[in-house]
Amino acid sequence: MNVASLLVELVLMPLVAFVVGLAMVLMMRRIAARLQRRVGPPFFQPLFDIVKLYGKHTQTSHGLVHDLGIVMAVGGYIAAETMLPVPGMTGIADKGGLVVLAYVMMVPSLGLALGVGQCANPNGSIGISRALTAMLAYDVPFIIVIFGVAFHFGSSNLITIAAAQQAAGIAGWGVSQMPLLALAGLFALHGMLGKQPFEIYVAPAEIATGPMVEMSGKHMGGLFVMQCFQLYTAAVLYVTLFLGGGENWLSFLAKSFAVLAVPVSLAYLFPRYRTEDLVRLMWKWPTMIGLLGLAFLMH
Amino acid sequence: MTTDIGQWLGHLIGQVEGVQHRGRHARRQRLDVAPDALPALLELLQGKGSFVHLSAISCVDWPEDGQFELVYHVWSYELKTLVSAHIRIPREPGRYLSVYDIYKPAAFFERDIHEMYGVFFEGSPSMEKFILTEWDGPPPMRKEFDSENWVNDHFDWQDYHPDWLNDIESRGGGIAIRPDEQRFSRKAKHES
Amino acid sequence: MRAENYQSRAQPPSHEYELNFGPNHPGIEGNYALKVRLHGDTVIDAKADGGYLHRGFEKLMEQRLWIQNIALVPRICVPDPAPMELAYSMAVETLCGLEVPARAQWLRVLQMELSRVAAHLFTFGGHAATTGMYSTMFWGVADRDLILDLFEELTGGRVYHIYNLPGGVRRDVPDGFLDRVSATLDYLESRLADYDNLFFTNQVFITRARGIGPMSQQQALELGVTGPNLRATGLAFDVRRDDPYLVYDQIEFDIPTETAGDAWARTLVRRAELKESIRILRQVVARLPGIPGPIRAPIPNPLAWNVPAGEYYSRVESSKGELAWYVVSTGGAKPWRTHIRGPSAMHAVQVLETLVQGCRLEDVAQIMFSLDACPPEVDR
Amino acid sequence: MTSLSDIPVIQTPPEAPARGGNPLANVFDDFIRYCRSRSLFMLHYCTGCGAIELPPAMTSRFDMERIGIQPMVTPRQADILLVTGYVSVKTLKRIILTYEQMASPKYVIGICSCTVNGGMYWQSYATAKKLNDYLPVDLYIAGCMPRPEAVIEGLKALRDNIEAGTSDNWKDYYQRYDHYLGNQQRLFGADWQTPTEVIAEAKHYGLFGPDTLGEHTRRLEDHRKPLEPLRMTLNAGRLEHME
Amino acid sequence: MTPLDTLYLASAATLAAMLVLGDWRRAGVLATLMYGVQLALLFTMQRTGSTSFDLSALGFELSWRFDALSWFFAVVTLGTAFFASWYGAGEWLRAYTGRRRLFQSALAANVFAMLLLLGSGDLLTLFVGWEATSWAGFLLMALAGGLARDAALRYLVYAMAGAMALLGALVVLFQAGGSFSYEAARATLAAMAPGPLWALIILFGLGFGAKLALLPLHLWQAAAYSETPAPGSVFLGGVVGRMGLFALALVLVGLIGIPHLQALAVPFTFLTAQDVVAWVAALTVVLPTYTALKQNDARYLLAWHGIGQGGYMLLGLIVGSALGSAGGLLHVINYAATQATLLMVVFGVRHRVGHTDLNRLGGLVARMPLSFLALLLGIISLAGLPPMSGFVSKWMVYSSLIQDGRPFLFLAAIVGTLGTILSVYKLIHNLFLGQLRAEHEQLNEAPLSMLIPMLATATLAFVTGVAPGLVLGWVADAQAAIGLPVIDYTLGGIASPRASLDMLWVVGVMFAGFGVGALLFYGAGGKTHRVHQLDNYAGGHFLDAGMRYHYSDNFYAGLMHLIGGWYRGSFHWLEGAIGSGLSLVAQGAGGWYRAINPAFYLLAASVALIAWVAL
Repeated sequence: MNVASLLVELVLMPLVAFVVGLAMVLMMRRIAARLQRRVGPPFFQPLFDIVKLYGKHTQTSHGLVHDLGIVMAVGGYIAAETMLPVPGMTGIADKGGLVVLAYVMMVPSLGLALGVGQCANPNGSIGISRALTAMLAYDVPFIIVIFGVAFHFGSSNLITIAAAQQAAGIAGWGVSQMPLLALAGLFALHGMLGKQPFEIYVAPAEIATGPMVEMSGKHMGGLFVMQCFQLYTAAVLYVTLFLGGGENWLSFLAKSFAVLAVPVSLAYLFPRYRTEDLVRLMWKWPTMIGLLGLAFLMH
Repeated sequence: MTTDIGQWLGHLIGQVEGVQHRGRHARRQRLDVAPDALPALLELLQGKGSFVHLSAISCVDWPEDGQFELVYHVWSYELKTLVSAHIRIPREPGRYLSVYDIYKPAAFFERDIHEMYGVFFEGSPSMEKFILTEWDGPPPMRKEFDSENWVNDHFDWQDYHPDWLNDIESRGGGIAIRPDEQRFSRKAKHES
Repeated sequence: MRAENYQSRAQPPSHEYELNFGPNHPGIEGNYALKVRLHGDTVIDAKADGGYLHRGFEKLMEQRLWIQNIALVPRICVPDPAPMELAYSMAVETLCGLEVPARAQWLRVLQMELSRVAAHLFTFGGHAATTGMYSTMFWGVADRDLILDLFEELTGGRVYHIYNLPGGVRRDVPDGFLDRVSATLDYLESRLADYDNLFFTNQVFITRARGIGPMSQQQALELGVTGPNLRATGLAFDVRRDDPYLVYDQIEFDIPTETAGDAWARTLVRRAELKESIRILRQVVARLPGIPGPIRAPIPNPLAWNVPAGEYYSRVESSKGELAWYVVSTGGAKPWRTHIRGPSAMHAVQVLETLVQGCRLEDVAQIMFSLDACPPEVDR
Repeated sequence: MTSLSDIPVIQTPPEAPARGGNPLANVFDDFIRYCRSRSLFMLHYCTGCGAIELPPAMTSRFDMERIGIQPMVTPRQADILLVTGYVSVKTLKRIILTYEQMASPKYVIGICSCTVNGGMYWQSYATAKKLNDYLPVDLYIAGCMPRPEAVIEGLKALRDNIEAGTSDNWKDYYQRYDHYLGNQQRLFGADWQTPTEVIAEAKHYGLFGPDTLGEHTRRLEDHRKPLEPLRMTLNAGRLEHME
Repeated sequence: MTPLDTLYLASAATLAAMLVLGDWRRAGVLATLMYGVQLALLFTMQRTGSTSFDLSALGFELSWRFDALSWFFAVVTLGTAFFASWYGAGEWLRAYTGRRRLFQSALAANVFAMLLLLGSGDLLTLFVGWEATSWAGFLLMALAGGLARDAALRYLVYAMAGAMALLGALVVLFQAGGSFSYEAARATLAAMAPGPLWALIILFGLGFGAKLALLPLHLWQAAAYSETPAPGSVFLGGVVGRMGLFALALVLVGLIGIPHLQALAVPFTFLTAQDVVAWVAALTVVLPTYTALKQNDARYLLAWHGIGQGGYMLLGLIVGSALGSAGGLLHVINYAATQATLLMVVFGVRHRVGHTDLNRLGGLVARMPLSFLALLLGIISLAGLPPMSGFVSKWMVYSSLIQDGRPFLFLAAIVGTLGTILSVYKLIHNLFLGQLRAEHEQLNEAPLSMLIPMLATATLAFVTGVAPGLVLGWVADAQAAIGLPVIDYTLGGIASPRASLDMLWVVGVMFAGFGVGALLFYGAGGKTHRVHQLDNYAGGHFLDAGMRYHYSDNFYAGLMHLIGGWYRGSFHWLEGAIGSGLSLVAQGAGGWYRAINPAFYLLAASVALIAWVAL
């Protein structure tokens, strides 16, 4: 691959992720609205929100770290998108692989955590402490899933993993080969999205929306952008690991939206767990299912 | 029923000095109590009479008599009767004993009366302000506090003079209040 | 805020910190505040801070005519305003010795119970939202709106009805109104199953609510708790039954109780009360057409109405608990003194402060909403 | 003293085509304004009894999200401050703090008659009578209380105003800060100070007007403890003595 | 004179100079320069070499020589000593109230002893070097007195117990092979029966593991390292524990060999010796990391992490594949840079504030921004996130575990990393973010003499993260020296078909991402306006300056509701049991040690061991 086309991919991949992410946010809000028996937001609402927030006339900042936190949060995801192969574009997925991606995906969280910390608001700090705890919770099944997939395909390279599945057809998809791991992965995905019942870290009624408490204007806009990337990354990663990755854009997007619709639909039917209940749940069911799947896989 | 409870109550309060009983209504009994006797009476009502629920403490200002009337409404879940014990205390210095050790809800009502009337209750757990924490005027519920004057001194009024009203006024109509009777709005405007 | 508050001062050298729940906080009902001192996520103690909704009702009422005050009183408790006007009217009626016609009494029951259903639906929504269960809130508030429509038809006002007058009610039911009440009740009953699935038997909600803010009966009695919160501790006390007013002694209804005394029990009691209210309403719908008569007792010219001297303590059961007015008249055109005893005056201050102590940060809002405390009743 | 008719209807001259007469110069600004009007976050703060009609307006029956309005928890994120009903003096202080913490452009809507003229609490010692003395109000929705339809109508009117660029009252707060501060001081006492630095903000964003400073702000300067942000400092002077 | 002679001479000269001139005002600068000279000597010499002098004692020849492994560890040692000494050369030394000569000498003695250990040419010199290191370490730990002395005494108990075990192992080996030389030992070990071999592994494990603070011999380390004066703590925390790893690498990998360990099964189980060591390492990763999560003192928090990171190194090493062992060894140098940075920052805060209590700090970023930057880089590296070097070495360990098909070890490693992320966020949040307390409003940035070394080590950690190939060469040589498969590396990382890593690209893309993020943030939208910390959301309330509005204590309260009980239960039980057991032994041993001639004691212990093994 020559450098020019690689550069084009590096620019295009985050851009595509953002646009698809916007649609995913819209889908999420529409699903919520339908479950709550109402109409829901207009089609361009996610875009309006982001443009409005960036277009605020006054922007309140609590200091340099507050700003840099948002830069890291958005930038980290932009970097992560280039490691996620999509149909026709692989970016630098071969330079890092699954483990690197998993860790690059933690960088935005850390950036956000730093930014929130600078705000000197206990609501934000409590939110971050809960978010990190939740990360500890859902990463255990997630790591088991990653291990299982990497072991099964003999590589932690996402391109190889996707190619192996596509070569074998639906029977070779991760979800057919490792159904238990796929299930555990779905749990972890739900936790990663931070929707109910795993939503304790934003809990408006307790900590006034936690990490977002002091975010205004483009800080908040950055978080909205980050949410687009987050939804996209989680869905696409799942599709790449278990649903054969992207053969073409149509099936790829269909699969991604379908995967995302599962946790999002469940989310609006539940209240939120308390932190320790969340951790207990994550360390119990998905972890057990994941380990069981791993046992089947390795023997 | 009334007489039963009345007799029973009469018997009960016979043990306390300075209590006058007036049964009026099946479930409403009024006691007029000497201020000294009230704590003993309430203790008796709660301890022996099953009047465990202090429904409210009301304060009534009687400036002509120079007195505050304090009314303790207690309810018995078993007898299903409300007893109101009335006492009168001098307006100055306006101090009385707290009944918090007998009825815990008293803390709220006593604090409230302290804020609104300036009656100080000795022994109440907290006489800090609660509702009027950022208020620096006199206790507002006292009869001598004139709310309207206060309002005129502290607030402006929306000056609403649409064209149609101006029209009417120019034709000699309008709101029929003589300028010296106007309590707000334009009065403030004219003065300023 | 005064400038000296911003002078830098050494902070207490402790590991505790403070959080303000409210006044601008989704975890607080209405405009109210709770200053919470925490260690980690455990509440050390909390201090209620009211007065954000203070309007000085009691002072205002001393300056207005007896009849004018009817318009003022519903504003004291916004989610459940009907019992306010009723209790005030009852006090005035007792002072004047007015006999309220039977039909008016039945109409008042109709209004009371509709208001109770609306208030409970609202409370469920609020309580669910504190646990992150927004769908229940969206449904509950929307279903409550159907009752507000009924109110609008009956009284002209969605929220504040000003339907009671001393001596009776303002309007009789319009044609076909009772059918529409029945239809709404049918709808609400059919929805209960959905609410059960979504909320009341939701395992996550039960995990969240069970054992939260527990209160023993002894403690409840000491703290002056009333209403559903008291019944959730096992004491079947209801003003409608034990200090009857209107025609509640002619109506069949049960007083649901629970024994656990926690947030979960309080919610279950309210849910059961919702069903009881529907039962009462059905009886009203069935019997109202058979009750003839005027809807108002004759009263003197309301603008020059000197209510005889006296004092009365009138009590009703609002959706939140025992609601009482102490009204003193000196025979003038205006009340000499009115004192409102809202149930939330206890629940939102002393009870809340007590229950919140030692609980978790996650549960503070839930405790407040499960007590169904209504701040304007505290602030007046 | 302001009256309703004095509430400045800011005649924003349509942004002068300063950029060399390029017809597309304002496209970007128009787009931003359009987005602003289509995405309104309102503050979740029930200041008074009118708030009881907001849940119906938000929830399934009337669904505010249809027109891009959603509730937000903290003032930082919100665009609209809905003052729902009477404001007691104690609440008014919080409302002013909240308003100053919001990010501009921000809009104030007075719902219920009480915000207009005190409503039925006109003789109450505890409630402020006229909201636009203390904050620049963009829109009043009268009624006691206005129905959800009215609330939504009002919000739609606000939306149209924003889109048309006629809802710029937030600038008035910066430009006539002295006036608002004077009214606040009259009610709360001369030593009133919020932790937000409106004057510094006005300077920072070029929103300084002729009436930003005045006798009241001078009085503020006398007693106030400046709350300048914590600058990152290196204190290089103290870094000497490197051997 | 061989280059190694020169190095030893320079090191001894440093020690001598400090003994003489230690009280001099500029002693710190002198020491730093001399460490610098040693470092320069090290870089100019060959990776392998030997001394021209041999000592003979008790009829045994003592010889010293360097190989690539020694050289690698010597670089870390001298580098850490150089930066630590620099850190303590300026303002820190002026403010230091203790005995300066003693301190400077102790540091120099440590370096010298460690060089002796690293250069050991046979098992006997290994033991001599080991003892010298232990005693020098004790000196450094104990000199602050008070708490530090108690902790150091505790350390001594462990060290002596370890020394006993070591001596026993040497005696057994000597009995079996008749020589102390490595070659003889290697041959002996290869032919040894499983029983004695197990005994030897356990004895060596106890001996060296005590210094590496392997579970369950880890209880002494946190307090002992934390209470040492700042540069000493930096040095100890950065490198001293790694001597245990060096020795384990030498013995377990170099002498016994990974294949032999794999072949050595634990009776009645399906585990091998390799699994056992790996699991000890994995538990050393997890448990101390979560103990660190509960710490409220920044120094202790870091010290506990030091223990946990030692587990990663051993874990990588014992996996034995080219990738894993390279990761383990690479982590030594990465970790040294990281931990030195972190400790320097923390002690810098201590220098300014007077304490490191995480509950009484906060908001310092506004006053100590460069320290914040150094700490930020340090925690990213410690937590093992890109782009810092800690990520590279941890990635290599993870990948080797995936390739080796060891899910549970992998899980343990990741859980350890997650715990690290949690606790380092707590560290940076409670120190630098949040509400600035009133008493810290006039605080200054750490002095330049402290800032430069901490920024330098942070930069090292960054540079080796971006281009791990710079140091992977050393690692590859070290791998070769102990007979491990050699890693195939590039400048940017690893090129292998199963797991490849190119940090140049990863970091490049990350920074491109940050750049785009920054462009989005600073380019779009209006300019930001900074506000005071009291201008903050407090539920619509006014914050006032006397209010404590900073969430710090029990930072992960929610998690602690779940696992807090485990601390009270198993962790504390374990620590209590080991602690009281050891203190009992130690009291007895201490009594013996004082009462009876140490030589006799050593002899008796050896005899007992030999009897146990031989019979």
